[in-house]
Amino acid sequence: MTRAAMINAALFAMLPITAGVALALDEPFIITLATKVAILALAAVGLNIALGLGGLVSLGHAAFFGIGGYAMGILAHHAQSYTPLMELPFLIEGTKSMPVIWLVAIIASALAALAIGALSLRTTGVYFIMITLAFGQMLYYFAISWPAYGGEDGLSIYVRNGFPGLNTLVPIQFFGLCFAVLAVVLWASGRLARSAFGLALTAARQNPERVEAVGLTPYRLRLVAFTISGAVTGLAGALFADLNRFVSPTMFSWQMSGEIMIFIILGGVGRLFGPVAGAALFILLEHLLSGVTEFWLIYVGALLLLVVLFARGGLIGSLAGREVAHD
Amino acid sequence: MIEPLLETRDLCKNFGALQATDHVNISLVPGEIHALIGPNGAGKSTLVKLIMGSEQPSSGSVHFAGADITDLRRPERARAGLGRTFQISSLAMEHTVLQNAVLGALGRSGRVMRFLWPVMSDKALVAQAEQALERVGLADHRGALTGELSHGQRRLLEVAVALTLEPKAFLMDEPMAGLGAEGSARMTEFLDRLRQEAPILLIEHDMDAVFQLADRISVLVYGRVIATGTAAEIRANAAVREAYLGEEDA
Amino acid sequence: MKLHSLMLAAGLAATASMGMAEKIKVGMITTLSGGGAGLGIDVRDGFLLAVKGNDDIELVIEDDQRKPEIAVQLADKMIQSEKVDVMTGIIWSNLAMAVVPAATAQGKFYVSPNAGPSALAGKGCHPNYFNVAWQNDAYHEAAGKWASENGVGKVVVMAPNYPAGKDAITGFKRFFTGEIADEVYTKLGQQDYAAEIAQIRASGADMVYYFLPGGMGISFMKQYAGSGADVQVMGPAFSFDQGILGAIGDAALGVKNTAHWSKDLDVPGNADFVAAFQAEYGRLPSVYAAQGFDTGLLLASAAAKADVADADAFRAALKEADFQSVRGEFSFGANNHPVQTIYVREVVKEGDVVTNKLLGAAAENHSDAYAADCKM
Amino acid sequence: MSTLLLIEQVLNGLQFGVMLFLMAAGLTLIFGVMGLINLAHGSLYMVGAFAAAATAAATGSFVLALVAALIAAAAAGAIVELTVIRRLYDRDHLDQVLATFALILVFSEGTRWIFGSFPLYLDVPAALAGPVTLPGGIEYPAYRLLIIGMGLAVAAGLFLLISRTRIGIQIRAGEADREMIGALGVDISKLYTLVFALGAALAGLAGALVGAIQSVQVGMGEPVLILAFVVIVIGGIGSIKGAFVGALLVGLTDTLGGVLLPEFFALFTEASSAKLIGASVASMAIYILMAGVLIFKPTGLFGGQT
Repeated sequence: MTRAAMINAALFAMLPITAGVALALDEPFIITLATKVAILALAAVGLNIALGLGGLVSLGHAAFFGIGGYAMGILAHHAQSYTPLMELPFLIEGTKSMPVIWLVAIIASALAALAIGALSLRTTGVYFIMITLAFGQMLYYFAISWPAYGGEDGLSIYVRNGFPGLNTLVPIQFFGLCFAVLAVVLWASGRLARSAFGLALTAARQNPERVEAVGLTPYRLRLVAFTISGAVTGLAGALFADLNRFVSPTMFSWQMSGEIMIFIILGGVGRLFGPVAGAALFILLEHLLSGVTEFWLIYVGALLLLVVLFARGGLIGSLAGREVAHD
Repeated sequence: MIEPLLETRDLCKNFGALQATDHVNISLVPGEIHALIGPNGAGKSTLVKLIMGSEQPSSGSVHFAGADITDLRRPERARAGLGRTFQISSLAMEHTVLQNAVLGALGRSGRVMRFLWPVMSDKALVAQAEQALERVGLADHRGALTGELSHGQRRLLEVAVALTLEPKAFLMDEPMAGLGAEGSARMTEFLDRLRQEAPILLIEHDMDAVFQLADRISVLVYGRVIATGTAAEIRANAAVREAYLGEEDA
Repeated sequence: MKLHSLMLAAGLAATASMGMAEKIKVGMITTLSGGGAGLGIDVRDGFLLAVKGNDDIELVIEDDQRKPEIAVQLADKMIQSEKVDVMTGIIWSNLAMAVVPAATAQGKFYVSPNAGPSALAGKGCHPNYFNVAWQNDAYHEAAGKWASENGVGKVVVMAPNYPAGKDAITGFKRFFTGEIADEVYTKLGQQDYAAEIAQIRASGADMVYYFLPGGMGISFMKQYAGSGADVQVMGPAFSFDQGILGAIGDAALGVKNTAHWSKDLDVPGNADFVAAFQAEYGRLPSVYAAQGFDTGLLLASAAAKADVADADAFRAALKEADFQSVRGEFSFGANNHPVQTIYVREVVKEGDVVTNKLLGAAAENHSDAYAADCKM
Repeated sequence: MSTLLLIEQVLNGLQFGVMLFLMAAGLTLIFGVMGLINLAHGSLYMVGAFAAAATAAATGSFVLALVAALIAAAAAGAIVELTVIRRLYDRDHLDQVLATFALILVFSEGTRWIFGSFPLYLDVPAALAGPVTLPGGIEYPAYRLLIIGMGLAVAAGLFLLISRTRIGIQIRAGEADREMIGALGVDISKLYTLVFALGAALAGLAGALVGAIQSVQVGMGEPVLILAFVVIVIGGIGSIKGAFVGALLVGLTDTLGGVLLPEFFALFTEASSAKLIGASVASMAIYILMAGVLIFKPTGLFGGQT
């Protein structure tokens, strides 16, 4: 086992251990925090597929996070108010079942990512950063001014949605569910990085001309990566909405996009477990510092600066050294 | 007469007032090495870009394997069977040598939309890639990071990746550059054998190699082909001597 | 602060196990950082002033950063870890909508010191939810009533394009009998109002009524004063409160605004409150400070009467509202929202300070339009 | 809608655009010369506004306030460049985005620490407080005319600076080829600090000018920052001309969109909902404009190849 792999394993184990200890100490809020880490890490794992593997610096991933959130909000809202979502051309009812909600969230955010990606990927570099930001803002303003689902007020769901065989209202069970989803997605994203598609995508990041010369189309590779990335972040959005039992346009805000990106940088770009480490560190800082001072964001800013300037490779990079995995 | 595999017909490209490519007609027939030479600024790079699809011609057309490929994009030309190496090494530097070669094999197979199965466990692809590395003599470096290779080794890897594509024709942009005397000799020997598999359109500055290898040579000056012929014919051509070799010797 | 509350909590656990007097534990989630922090700080300071020296009330304070997600998580923390009895503090309606239904569903009391969204006053009302400030529409309704009764014929109404903005315009129109010349919806967070001001000038209206909370209102008022437009301006107190008037300056002079409280309101206890607040914090209190103060008094009054462990008794004690509000007459209606008088104030200059002067009542014993929908 | 009102709205759009230009010019210069994305540009705008408000409160002079804004923003810019930004030039965009995002947090909370959470007071000078009557009978705020005038003057000054002066030659050389300016014997690090401070000063000036008619508060920079990014992306990153055209386009689209779209929708549906739909679409209008431009010209209107 390489040092990086050991750190990854330790980081990964830390979440369930924290939750377990919190359960033993009867500190349900710590479990809630661990759940939050798992969900935000999932969002960042999604972005990392575009950013780390594809080199696509998207400053608009909050769009998919928000779409996932609203998929949950809208379906559950109709279910709890016993109103159909749509009557014509055929009847669609709301639902409180997580698997169905997840499926809708994944499909909706994947479709959005496909559309946004198809347009945005015509540009590169700074233009790509900015156009994704613009699409995010577009959805943000749309969500605010769209009256049907609460606008700026957002939507409250009174009871957390259900999952067959679990009582999701119990914090530790909901944590277990989110953690399992994270584990599955991490596994899949690790496999993705080593797959045929992953090889072509990472090669396209390093040298698009090369990829074209072997007969592959970088645009298509990136579009698929962006779509998968958006779908994963969308799933995280649905879980986040369920954690809070609430959705609002702030899920679409550009600060949200920035935060998801921060998790990746804090943890280490392109590293499989980077998002987990980054999200855990950020939530820990938020939790500890916000109790010490009202101006805690100054310290977060300063820390982030230090990481970017001096600890390239993020948390995992600093711990694991300059070791590179040859796989 | 043998049907040409690759052919440009009255190919023109102008950038504003500058005529970078001027009614160029060159062809590549099976089994040959056709070398394209010319002084710096003669328009060789532009011609390569037009053939590979990085630039669109102002007029004229490019034909390959019996089809008009003028409107095809770069990846489509590669899939049609046009394998190339780059003037400046163009590889995925963070990947290993073997991964770069597998990328080529993957491009050839077209089975890129596989998301969960580790590509390096695909025996067929890896075998194909290893065979190509073997042929250029890079088999011992298969696990090395491409960024850590020497300049000459990268040129070899470029050729190996092109081999994995099993192309119908090669377009090689200065494969000898930076190889040194020994490397050049080995590359020359290798290309000499390779022409039996697929013809090569060779852009090269190394005149010894060109005159040793080429079945035909075309000389490009100010965007125009001023002469095409065998090595002996080109050596004897007065216009060429004046416009090109004279300069080169000076 | 967190450490402090932890120590208090430990102390509480110790005393409780020794079987001493029951305290109530209050969790305050409010906005203390980022945009809009001024409002939360005023509510907090007013509340702290009211419960100063009161041993019955133990307070945990958290900053929601004006983000609904954070507010929900803090609410979870207060309920799950801190095990508070009563929650309060939220400033913004969207945050309240995110927190309140879940909190009351889990058997906690929620006493709102500011936000009063219509959903919580009507169909979504709950016996454990009390609003000490106002239902969101109250200021706007009172303004509409006042405008109708004071000969204003034609009005332009303006608000940001989001739910509270639409409620504001609906609220104003509910009691306004004159003609609406134009309805203008602006972007949330918009800072430049040149285009809207041009529309207002061209409308030929007698008055413009606007609801633009926070920085939006400051920008609008400053630009409006410089535009040479002479249409009379009216708004809710949110845009003309003490914290905001300092930033608008003379541009606000003469503007009428509606509020349930004013620092020169002549009711018992109000002058003392204003003086004590100034002495404690070195600034004039705002309506938010007054709301925070009343919230503190209400909780103290209920804590003195009933044990919070007996939810029914505590609920009844809250409902009695047996405290001397700094706004004067105060009681809860059927839906636990205030029945109170809304006043009209005018912005004036006292010495160097731009502040509000009470003009008179706009709507007496005013309750809200949603009580009928409340079934509890 | 009357013609006069329309002209007035066009003036409003122009004024908004000119203000955006002041922000966008610095951003685009910094990107063009140093290749840096600076998300913290909005913070320099805020620094300018706060410096102006504090100075105006202390001295009562608006001119001094503007000077203070320029100096404070330029100084803040220079300090940030010397301590943080210069380490980012050879980094990728991702690191730049993150580091300057971190700077926003530091600037915003730092300002709140110093000045508190309430908005500050800054008013237009008494001499410019009222409206003036323009030819054709349009009454227009004098101060907004001043902003238009100053913005156009700064634009003209920038064009002159870039086309006529030594610094300008160096800047253009830097935009064309970053290695070339070293060959020209220019002290690159000094030039970079200078360009960054110049960009910061322009943002500070914009902040002070706008602070007088809007609210001077923490976080005021971010909405403007995003608009300024939209501007330079539409115009083509690195191009001053593009920034100018982009700024006017965005200013006019935003202003006229807000005015005309509700009327446009009123043609199809009843008034009250037309206003809501119109306002919704108007709030997205500039982003739609930007997406549209990029789809047809992926490097912006005046952008070169990336």
